[in-house]
Amino acid sequence: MSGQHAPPPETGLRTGPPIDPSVAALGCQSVTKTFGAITAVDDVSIGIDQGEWVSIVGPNGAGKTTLLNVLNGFYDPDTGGNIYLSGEDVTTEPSYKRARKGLGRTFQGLELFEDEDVLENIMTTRAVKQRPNLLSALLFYVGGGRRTEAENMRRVEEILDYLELWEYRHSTIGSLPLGIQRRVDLARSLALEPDVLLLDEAMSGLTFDEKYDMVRFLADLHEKEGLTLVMIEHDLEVVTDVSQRMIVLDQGAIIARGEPDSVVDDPEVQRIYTGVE
Amino acid sequence: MVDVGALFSVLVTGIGVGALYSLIAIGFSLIYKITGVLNFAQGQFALLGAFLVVTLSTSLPLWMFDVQVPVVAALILTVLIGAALGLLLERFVFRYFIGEPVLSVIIVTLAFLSIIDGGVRFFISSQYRAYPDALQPDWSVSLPFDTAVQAPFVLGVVLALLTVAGLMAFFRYTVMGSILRASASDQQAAMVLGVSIERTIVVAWALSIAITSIGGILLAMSSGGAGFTIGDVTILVFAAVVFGGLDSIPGAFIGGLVVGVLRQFGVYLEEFLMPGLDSVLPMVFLLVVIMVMPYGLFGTERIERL
Amino acid sequence: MPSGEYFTSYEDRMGLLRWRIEYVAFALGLPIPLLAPFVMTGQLVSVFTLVFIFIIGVLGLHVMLSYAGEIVLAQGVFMGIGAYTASRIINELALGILPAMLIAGLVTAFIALVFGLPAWRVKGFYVAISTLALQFIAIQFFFRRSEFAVIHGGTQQSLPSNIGLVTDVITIGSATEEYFFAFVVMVVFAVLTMNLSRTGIGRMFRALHENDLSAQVLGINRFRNKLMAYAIGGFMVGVSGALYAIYIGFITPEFYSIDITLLQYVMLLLGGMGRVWGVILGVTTVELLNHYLLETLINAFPEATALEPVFFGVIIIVVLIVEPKGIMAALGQLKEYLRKWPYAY
Amino acid sequence: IGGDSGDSDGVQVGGIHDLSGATSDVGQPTGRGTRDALKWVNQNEDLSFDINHDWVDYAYEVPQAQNQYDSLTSGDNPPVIIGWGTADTEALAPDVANDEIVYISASYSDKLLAEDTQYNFFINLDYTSQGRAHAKWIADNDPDAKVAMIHNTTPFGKSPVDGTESYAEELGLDVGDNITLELAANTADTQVERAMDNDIDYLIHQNTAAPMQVLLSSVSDLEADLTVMGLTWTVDEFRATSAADAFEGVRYVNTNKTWGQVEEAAPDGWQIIQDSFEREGHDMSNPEIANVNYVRGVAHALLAVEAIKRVDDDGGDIRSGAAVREKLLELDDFDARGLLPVTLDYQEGDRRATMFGQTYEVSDGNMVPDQNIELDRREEWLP
Amino acid sequence: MSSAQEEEPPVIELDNAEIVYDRNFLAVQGVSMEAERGDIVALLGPNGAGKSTILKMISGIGRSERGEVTRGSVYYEGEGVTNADTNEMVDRNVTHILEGRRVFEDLTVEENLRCGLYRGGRRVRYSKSDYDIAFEYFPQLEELLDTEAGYCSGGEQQMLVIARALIHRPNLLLLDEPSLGLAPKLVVDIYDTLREINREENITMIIADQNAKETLEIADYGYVLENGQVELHDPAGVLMDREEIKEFYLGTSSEESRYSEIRHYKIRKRWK
Ligand SMILES: Nc1ncnc2c1ncn2[C@@H]1O[C@H](COP(=O)(O)OP(=O)(O)OP(=O)(O)O)[C@@H](O)[C@H]1O
Ligand SMILES: Nc1ncnc2c1ncn2[C@@H]1O[C@H](COP(=O)(O)OP(=O)(O)OP(=O)(O)O)[C@@H](O)[C@H]1O
Ligand SMILES: [Mg+2]
Ligand SMILES: [Mg+2]
Repeated sequence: MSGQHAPPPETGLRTGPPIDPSVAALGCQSVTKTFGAITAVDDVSIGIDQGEWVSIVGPNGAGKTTLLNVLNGFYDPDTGGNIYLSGEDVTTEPSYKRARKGLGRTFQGLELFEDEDVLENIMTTRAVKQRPNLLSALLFYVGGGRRTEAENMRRVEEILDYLELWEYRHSTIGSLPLGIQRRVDLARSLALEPDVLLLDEAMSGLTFDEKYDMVRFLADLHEKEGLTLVMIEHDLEVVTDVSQRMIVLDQGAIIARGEPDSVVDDPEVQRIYTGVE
Repeated sequence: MVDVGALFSVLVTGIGVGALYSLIAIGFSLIYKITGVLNFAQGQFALLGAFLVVTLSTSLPLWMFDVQVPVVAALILTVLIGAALGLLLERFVFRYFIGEPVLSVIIVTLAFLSIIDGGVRFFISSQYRAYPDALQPDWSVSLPFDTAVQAPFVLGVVLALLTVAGLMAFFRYTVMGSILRASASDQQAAMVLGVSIERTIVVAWALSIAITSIGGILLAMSSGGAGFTIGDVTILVFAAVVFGGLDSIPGAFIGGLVVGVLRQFGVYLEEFLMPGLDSVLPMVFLLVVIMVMPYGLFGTERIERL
Repeated sequence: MPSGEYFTSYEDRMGLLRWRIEYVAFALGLPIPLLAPFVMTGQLVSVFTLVFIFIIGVLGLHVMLSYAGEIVLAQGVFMGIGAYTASRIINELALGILPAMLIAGLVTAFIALVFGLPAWRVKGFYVAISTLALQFIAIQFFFRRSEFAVIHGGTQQSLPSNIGLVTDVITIGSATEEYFFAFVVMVVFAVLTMNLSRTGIGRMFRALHENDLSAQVLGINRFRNKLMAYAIGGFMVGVSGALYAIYIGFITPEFYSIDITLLQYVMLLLGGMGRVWGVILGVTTVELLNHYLLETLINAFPEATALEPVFFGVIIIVVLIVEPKGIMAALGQLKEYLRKWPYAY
Repeated sequence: IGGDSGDSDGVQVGGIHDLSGATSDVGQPTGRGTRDALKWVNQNEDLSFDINHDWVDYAYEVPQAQNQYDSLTSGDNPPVIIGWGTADTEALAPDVANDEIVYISASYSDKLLAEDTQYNFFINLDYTSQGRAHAKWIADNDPDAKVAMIHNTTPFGKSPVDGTESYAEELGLDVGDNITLELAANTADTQVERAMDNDIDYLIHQNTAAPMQVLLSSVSDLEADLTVMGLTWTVDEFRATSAADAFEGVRYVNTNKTWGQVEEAAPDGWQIIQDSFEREGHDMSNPEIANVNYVRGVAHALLAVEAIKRVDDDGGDIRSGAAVREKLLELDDFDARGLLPVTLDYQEGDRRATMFGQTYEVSDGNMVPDQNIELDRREEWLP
Repeated sequence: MSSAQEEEPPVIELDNAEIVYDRNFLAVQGVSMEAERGDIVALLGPNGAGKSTILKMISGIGRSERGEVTRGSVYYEGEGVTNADTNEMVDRNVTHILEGRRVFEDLTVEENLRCGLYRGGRRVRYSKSDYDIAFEYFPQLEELLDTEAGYCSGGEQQMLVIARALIHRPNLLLLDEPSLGLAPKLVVDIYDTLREINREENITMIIADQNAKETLEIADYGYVLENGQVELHDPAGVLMDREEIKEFYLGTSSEESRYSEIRHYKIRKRWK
């Protein structure tokens, strides 16, 4: 068991978090999540520092997605664990509140609003950020709804421009290639102006070019905007190249953590995850 | 003040009518389970069955044709016509809605509601039709507390039990049963396994209409004949299937019984509380159930994963 | 059609009328409903008044169903609540139509919130049935029992045939007056609904509709927004109910049964979900269809009037077979086809 | 399209019938009776005017009735409209009062006798008085019996309950709690058992045909020893013949003659019916059309014709509803050419056509006329 | 065609096929390709290139998405099957594994497998031994029989759909993105298994996948699609050695890691 009080220093691959979860940008302390007989997340503690880029890897069904879901409040953890967002205990807060506090998220299965076009998809989360007011929305011309909308659209188009999505802005999601859809998913969470971004396999199913683009955007966001990135990824090449730290999950528990290069060389990790010697 | 005998007979009558609701509810959840459609014309299909039997077994003409066959033949014919209707509906209607929004199909069922109601009025009768004596069996089964269960109720309970058992076995133990559920869950993935969606629709509707007609006939038998108020059973069927969970066959069965009992109990309570409870009680109970168990007793919970 | 964007500002781009052709259509189209009552028969004026009233109600349904994705089967009772409220305000307080409409809307919005409470846990078709249950309880029980007259003011009520807009200023009574009044109210609500759809709230509704799971994780409060949709939708349906009561002049619980709910679903889905224009088209088509079918049958085959619902049903099915997403979508396809014509792709 | 009235020398008698809607089973024969009779009058009577009567179906939907009404009133108002049921009659009551159009319908709620529904007329006992007539019959024939009302919870179902109960009590009858039986009931077992537990001897039933059948079916299943007494919409020849067993012994009350009665007595009105059946090709042996409701429809038409004719005879304006109403109130010898068992007597301030109820008992599928009941014309029974 | 008369015709052959969706969207233009009996054919290309579309038109399921072969033709074992529907292709023993692990979520694993037994309604009864072929290659599934498929992990679901297709006893197996979202070890495992199945059961396969490296490793022949057209096609071994493939699909052209340089890459556009 990792210590409850003072976080132990980062010593080895299998020790506790180097950053105290309760003061981290995003953290959790002894979180467990079970579904009936399955323990999807098993007593996990992590702390992610402001501005870090962390990757989570692990075999299928290891509980990676579940961990993200617990972190952002889609699932309530089993009793006992705590979740922290910029030093604040948010364990009991619903997911939408955490999102508004700056926790962005992309999805393994995209979960875009399929029948809408790209612009609308992004405008939606932008609307969340704005907290629209019913009366001004209804009146539109009189109550300032129009001004707010125009302002939102301006911001959204900046994002579109930034992610090089401009030419697709009026295409419906269903008709777009996967690579673009993944980028729209990213754009959608960026519209919330998050501090911490959770990426669930944002590059799976992409070609090299598309992955390259994605990494390019992420790197820029990380460096220029200081976004904290937590990324689930199966492509180890990407993981080792870009992330500063790496966490390996297996059967819900953390089996290794630390510098990517040293983690991937760990025989245990190789046996369970990479399958190469 | 609590009269055990009276309560017992409320229970018995309730289960009796409930079994008839159950049959119709089973027909309803069958369609929902396989095709995802809420059939708003469920009561009308029951009504159609109830009227077909009279027109076939008495001198009442079916539009310009005066058919009259023995009662047993009329019963069998009605159920067969119901099944054949499933086939026709697929061929001429549902086939065009494969892959289209479910709500459109629901509107189609609303259109059926109009069509059957008007069609029966025009082609069969716009009047209440009393059942011939052969369709009004007068035997009954005696139970304690001086209560007796009428023939249609006994038949209803037996048939409903048989249907539930048969369908449960079908869905649980046969390839076809699994395939029907599979195509409800993912049409395309089922199609690449060789499933013809058309055929699943035929099976769903044919079975459903046949079972529903039986329910409708029994309902008419128990009330002396076929009338248009049979169509109003749809709302009770809704209540029943929600108790049980929309897509659960045993759920529909139990739901039907519960609704039947609650209705009779509502009538019973009228003496102590206020009238009109028989239509309301099932609904109130439905709301309570749904708040506690959003997918009813046995309904399939939607898998919520991200 | 141009592929680039010509708008000089974001504000321009959000206008209801964006293309020159739309301005032209608007300018040409507007006089039609304004002049119509002077050339139509009395019966058609009356039919169209009803169309306008129903459009308001179906717009409410549209907000709840097409925007927020809640399959609410309580149109009937919402209209009923609007009707009973309006009737009390007109009969007992004599405040006139506008206050009656407003209060009817607010009361209905509030009750709609209550109807929306199961949305806390219940989803999909289960919502349909839970609201249907509430509808049933309200109509079959609450409004029918005179014990509750303190609340609903009496099971059956009549409204005066001439009512002022506010107290007794500017009375609305004749068929033409009712027509114009309903038209104006309808236009107001149509514009409000369009506004809703192009601002954040409408977007959040639609997001919840399309994918409530991801929407919540992206910061949308599901329960709150669903309730808001119920309230907004309820408001409109309540107003429509108030107008309906004024139009008919009499209220009784039987008017507000499930039948009216189902009819409005047919209207919405026949027109095509998702667009205000679809609502307008759907309501108009269904009402005119019903009207002319009855009239034609009675003149041509007086013995076969029972077939009216049969023809009605068959026509609905045929239209939906041609375009399952409704008339609006069919028009959209036609437009697309004409746009690309003569090239196939 | 349609609607235009008052051309040349015709007079418009509006019609709002239910031919395809929820109550079309009884609405059809009634509507046909009206239409056929008006046609007959046009063809056979030597009147100075023609009657225009559009054959119109509102399918028991109020907005349709409203549209129809608006259409009828978009030109000159017709003096008379022959309407149909509760929904349209009550919804249009304020309008017809306002527009001064006589509205004759088959809705017999005593509410329509109120001050503010001046222009509503019907030819029968109001529902409450029908119940009272049954109660009086019991008091006369079986004074120690116990009686209870059974009805649905719609305003239609509830309307006679209180009045009947208090009159039965006044007559010294033992009155049990009233029982509800909804329109859409599928069984009445629990209701009947309750009546049996309460030792009810007579159930006075206000409802429509389908629940009546349900009730009778339960009565016979449970072998309950009680008599069901139906108000006007629960029994007619078609039902009595097609379910003779269930209906055996049922009692009924009405104020227009049954088919059998007119056929047997062959009053003047019978000629109209005979000619119409021949002209329209109806089948006299088919009780779906040859029934008390058809007679009812003919009587409605004749009432309108009679009043208009009298206006015309006096040189009044036959297109004025007020004038027609005037004449209706003057009528004192109208019995629809023998189709009604009594003459009607409308008074300003008391538009009860009659206090006379003819009772029937169903026997072998026939509606056999029994005693006639004459009620007091009490002021306090008016709403 | 005439020259191939004596030889066995290819299992599937597309001849200059053009595929249009919805009558207005041209997804594939003039593609010719073929798969010989017992081969594994790799279909590579970026997203939206038309890989899935080709598979969907072979299996006929594309018809349900308003797809149509508007020009050219498709032959199965020498017989024309252009625009045939799914049922017909299933009768000819073609099984399609759709993109995205399409398990029947609320059925158990066992019931999912059972669905594989359905062949146009002819099978009604079944026995456990029908599943043997599935357990032979995917023994993990045996323990999961009573789990609802919707709750299985991604890898398990992928195994399940392949197993289900195997039970279907195909002659031609179409696999759409079988490696999507799978952990590296599992990808290797599944591809090894696919190769084994291909050899043991003599099932012809067409695999459309992003993961060019693993796919080409087990494939006999490869096609590279771009914008609905075939850009390259060669035996897998040849293809693997081509520069453009190395650079764009395999990432083995240079020793240098491909992503690390991004850290120094300046993005001109600014956000915020
Ligand atoms: N809502 C749920 N109900 C029941 N079991 C669940 C649920 N969500 C996840 N699980 C189970 O929890 C385990 C972990 O699943 P999770 O989706 O977190 O895996 P993962 O590491 O993201 O895998 P992958 O790489 O395939 O996405 C799996 O066994 C899965 O079946
Ligand atoms: N049902 C459809 N209707 C209309 N267009 C479609 C449909 N399915 C695919 N498309 C379009 O056809 C083109 C080819 O798509 P396809 O799915 O075949 O590509 P793919 O190579 O399989 O890509 P991916 O790697 O994303 O699966 C794409 O532009 C896509 O948008
Ligand atoms: Mg995952
Ligand atoms: Mg693809």
